[in-house]
Amino acid sequence: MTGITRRDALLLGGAAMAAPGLFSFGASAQGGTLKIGVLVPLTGTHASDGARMLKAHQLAAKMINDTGGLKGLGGAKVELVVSDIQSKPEVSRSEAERLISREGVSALTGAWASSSTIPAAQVADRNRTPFMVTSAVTDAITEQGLKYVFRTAVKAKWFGQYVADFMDDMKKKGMAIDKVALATEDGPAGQSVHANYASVMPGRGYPVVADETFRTGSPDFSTVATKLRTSGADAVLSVAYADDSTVLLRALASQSYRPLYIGFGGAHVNQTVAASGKPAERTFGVVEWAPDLRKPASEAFVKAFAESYPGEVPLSNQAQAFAATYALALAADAAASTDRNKIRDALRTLRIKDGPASLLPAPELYFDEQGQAPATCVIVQVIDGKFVTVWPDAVAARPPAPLQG
Amino acid sequence: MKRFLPALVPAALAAALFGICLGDPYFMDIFILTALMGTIAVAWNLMAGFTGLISLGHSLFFGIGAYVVAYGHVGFGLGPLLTWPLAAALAAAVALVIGLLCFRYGLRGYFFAIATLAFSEVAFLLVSATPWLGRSDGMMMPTEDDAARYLQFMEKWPYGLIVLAFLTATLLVGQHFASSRAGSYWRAIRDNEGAAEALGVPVMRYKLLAFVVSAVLTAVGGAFFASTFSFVDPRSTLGVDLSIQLLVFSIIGGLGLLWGPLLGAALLIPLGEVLRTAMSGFTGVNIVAYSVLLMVMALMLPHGLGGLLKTRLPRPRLGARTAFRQEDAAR
Amino acid sequence: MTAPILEVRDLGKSFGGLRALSGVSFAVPAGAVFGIIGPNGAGKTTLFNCLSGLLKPSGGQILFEGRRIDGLRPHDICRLGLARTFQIVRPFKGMSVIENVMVASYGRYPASADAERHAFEALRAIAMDHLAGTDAERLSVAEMRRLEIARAIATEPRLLLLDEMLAGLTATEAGALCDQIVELNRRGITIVMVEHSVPVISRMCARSVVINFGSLLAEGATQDVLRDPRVQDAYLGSAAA
Amino acid sequence: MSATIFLQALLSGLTNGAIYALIAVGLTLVFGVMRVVNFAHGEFLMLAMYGGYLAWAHLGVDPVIAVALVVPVLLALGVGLFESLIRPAMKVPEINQMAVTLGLSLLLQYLALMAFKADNLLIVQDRSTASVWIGPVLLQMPHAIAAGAAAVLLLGLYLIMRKTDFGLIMRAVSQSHDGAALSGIDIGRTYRWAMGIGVGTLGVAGPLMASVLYVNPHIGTLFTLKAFVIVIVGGMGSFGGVLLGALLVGVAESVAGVLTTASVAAAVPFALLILVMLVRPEGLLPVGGGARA
Repeated sequence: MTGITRRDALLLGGAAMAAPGLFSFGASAQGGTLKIGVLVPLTGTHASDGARMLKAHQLAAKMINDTGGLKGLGGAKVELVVSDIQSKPEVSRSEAERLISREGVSALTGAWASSSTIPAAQVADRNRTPFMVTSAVTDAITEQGLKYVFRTAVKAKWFGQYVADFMDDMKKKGMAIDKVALATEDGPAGQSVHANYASVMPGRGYPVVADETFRTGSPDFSTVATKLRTSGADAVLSVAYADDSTVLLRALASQSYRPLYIGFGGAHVNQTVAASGKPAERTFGVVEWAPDLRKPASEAFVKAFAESYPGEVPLSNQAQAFAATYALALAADAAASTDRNKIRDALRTLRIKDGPASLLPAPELYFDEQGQAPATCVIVQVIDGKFVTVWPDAVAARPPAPLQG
Repeated sequence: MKRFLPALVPAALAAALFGICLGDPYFMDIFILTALMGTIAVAWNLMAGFTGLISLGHSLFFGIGAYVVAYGHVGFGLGPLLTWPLAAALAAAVALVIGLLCFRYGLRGYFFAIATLAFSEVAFLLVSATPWLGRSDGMMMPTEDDAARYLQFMEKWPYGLIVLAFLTATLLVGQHFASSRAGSYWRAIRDNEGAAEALGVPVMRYKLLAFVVSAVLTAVGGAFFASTFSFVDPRSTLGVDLSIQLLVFSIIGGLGLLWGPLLGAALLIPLGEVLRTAMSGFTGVNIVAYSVLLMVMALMLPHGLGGLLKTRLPRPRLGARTAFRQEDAAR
Repeated sequence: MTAPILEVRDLGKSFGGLRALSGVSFAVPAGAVFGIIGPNGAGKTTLFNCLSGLLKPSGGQILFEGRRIDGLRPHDICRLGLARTFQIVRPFKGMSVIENVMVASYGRYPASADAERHAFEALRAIAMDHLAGTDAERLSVAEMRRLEIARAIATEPRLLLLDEMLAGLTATEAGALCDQIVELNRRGITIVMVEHSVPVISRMCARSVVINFGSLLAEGATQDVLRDPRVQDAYLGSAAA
Repeated sequence: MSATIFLQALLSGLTNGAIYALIAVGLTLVFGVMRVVNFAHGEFLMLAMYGGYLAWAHLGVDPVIAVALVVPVLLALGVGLFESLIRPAMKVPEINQMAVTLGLSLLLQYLALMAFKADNLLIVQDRSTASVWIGPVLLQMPHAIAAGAAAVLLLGLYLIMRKTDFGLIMRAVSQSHDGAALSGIDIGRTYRWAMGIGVGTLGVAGPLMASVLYVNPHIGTLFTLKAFVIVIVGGMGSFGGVLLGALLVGVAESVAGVLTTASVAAAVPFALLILVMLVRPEGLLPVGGGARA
């Protein structure tokens, strides 16, 4: 209790010291728009991911505005304030600060990688501004008691269970899966999911017989591939960015080793991987969403996306970004306010069962008391050079194809 | 007191900027980042500009500061009162060991730069592999009820105040050394190590002094970073980028001056913000502009903007007193 | 003749397989101006580097005021009272003249004000005080040599090693500098000078040694040494100075 | 660790090492002759990789043949780099030189980002997944080609340095700038060609690396540091040193990767560098007995 009063005292002190009228900030008076700050890396190591995410955010805003805006706010439009965080945590943090205090956004969303998301989420929480996390999977984000942070992405610790469920199902269908091997990028892309796989798999009856790591950019994966092959594993679970995935898949193919290969997340289920030809054919990926998902909202999203960005097929993280933007808008709509606290409260009670924002595979989109959405995943497989949803049956486009073919 | 003018004037200017930024959290955020980076660059420059030892591994000390505070908090619930001094002590010890190794074999120039870089890369990779330090994902420090004890404030300005104090202290410490025997020895070592040694300068000891002072100040900066942002990760606290930034600030601001790097940071960080917002439609243009500026400055203005400014200022230092004596001698 | 201030016993130094000095022994009496003569590449500078601690001798002993100094670090030797200049001048280019000299005087006077006062005195002793505020890199060659000497005497040595301090100077400049050296010696500083010019050595130094191919060729009163036929042959014959 | 795994790690390490040598040899040439460290070396590799990719994607040229197209371009870039930036940079202090090449590294990355976007580009060929079995262990075809090219390139450079007048001049300049100038060598010209060849070697590395890995604007940064490590471990300016250093780094990394996690293994080359600097600062195979700055 003492802490709270002390903090309130500091808050008052800060307000008293603020130069009145010098700058306008705060989220109250914006007339007919809902300002949402979008933190995306448009330069630096994650530039290509950021550019993709932005398209989805913009599509969501466009769809809302084209259909009459936010009714609860008298037809207010959604305005995105986009900021390039340069793939750097410190830039992400200061841009969050700028969007909140300078641009007066009602809510924030973003910011791709966990390392960029966490500092921005903390800034948002300190400034009592809702922050909708789109793609970062680090468990801690929604486990540290941050009161203004929400997440459409799945926690890293949930993936192991999905993958095990899928393998159970494949076993029932007659596939021999007794032992698994892990191949992980030993850095920000892989470590947290790796920890989850390593702890979940043995308990589900899949002993881990090889546990290989690599650094991004390694030119040669022969040794990793040899160890995976000689371990006798029936399934290889990998966690890596698309670039390393392709090099690893080539190394496996050149040893003629074709296990049940399951890549991880949006970083793997990516055109670069599918385009790598034979090595990727019939490999799987576990991912939060896929474009061929059989769900009305999802199909509508893919169609709208193709219309806005001809020739492009959206990826899983883009669907999450789309849902994130939409959920913030719906919350403002429900609260009939652009006030940050009211939007936060509305997010807590929001339940989305249909409409464009229901495109993710879970039957219902809502945020629990920690701000976490109950996301589920799908399993996709590369069939004829394309990722196809093959599991769970409820949303699958077709059943899994045999590994050899 | 006059001796400390080169420290007090920039500190007073920084205090004035702090006052201006008080009303606006975004400006305050830029002020904090600028003051922090500028101060660490000043510390870095005590080695580079004053002693001629170019370290490309200073992120190691920044990281030590940041991680000691973060791990002390997450692992043991320790507050900054304990972890900040601990961070400084650990950095001093590490600098002493690395310095003893490098200087013993006379590593200089590019070789010293790359050796220090190697040490910081080893630290970066090992921290990335250490589960109890959060590996690549870093460590998030929880919000505490007893917030002030952990330097957790809702508002920005207390952090601004702390960093202002840190900046002032660093400048005073720097000026104390620069204007005394140590500074004279450092510059002698920078200009000609062999001659310095032959004139009775204990080269090893004074190189170590520069290294340790610089490392300790940098670690305090890292500790401040962790306390302020409640999040540390290897890339932002131990990465090469950070070390290179220090070099860039110093080059632009002026290597030969105590406050040169501060000037560099004060120009470049806000400029980066402006470029980023002004050119948000043209991805990457801001960095292209920034890198061209850096190259041109490094080639055209070897003494930096500070050097340019300084040639327009009267020379204080020892010249004045000596001039009087010259007149005496003439009579 | 007083007790020797410097004594070299059987000094040797080799680089890899190359013997730069071997079996060099001589003694320098306190208060003397002592000459070291030898053709280029004879090992004079190597000898100086050994004496001042920049090189570690491979064998033998060096005694300064009866105390062994071989193997000590250069700065320790300097603090003991043995200073040197370099043949190739090594000014601290980023500093003014007085700051250059203060680097040396700080060794005895840690406080800046004292160091500055003594540095100024050293400059005055070598008649450079009017240049105190000048940037060192703007000095002429002759001035840089005097700066070298000013810095050396600001360490308040009892023995000063001068390495070819006249090289590259005009006759007038050289003459003036020689007078100042004599004056320094009169104030009690023992001088050991390496010099290429025989006339200078014979004018200034009562005693000398001659080195050739890293070994001692002759030692004694300068006039006798110069008349030694081996010296005539090895040095004067070959160098034709 | 079974014998097969160990042999595989050894072979992988040697292959990686050969690839590293291909990248580092240009860096050591430039440093040996000019005493300038080029922090943008990796970015020139990146450009060469894009060159290889573009030749394959748009002209249908096999990466091995693309080398012939990319080398002249990189050679010209190297000469241009010398004339525009390095020549003036040699007149300013070392620290400013570092700032210049660091700035260039940033500039090239972001120009590439604007030109090619950030996506990874892949060269897909039949031989991308082909391989050769050597006893129980396996060598992937693109890697074998790159390693072979490294051997040829190093041998060629060695012969040029030993047997030609041009090589003699290079060696003279790297031994002593003043001495070479006194004997009438045009130093500026020698520097220009050293830089041209130093960067030009990346024209060999680029297309072959592109078929081993993938291309993106930031890929060069992965290799610049490693190339530094190799050059210093081997001895600045020494070709034999580069080969030895590169193989050592490759094998150490690869074998350590089998024994521990990849992050720890990635620290091994840096640890090796520190060890070499402390025990033998002139490098393992120094040129003319020592080249300390």
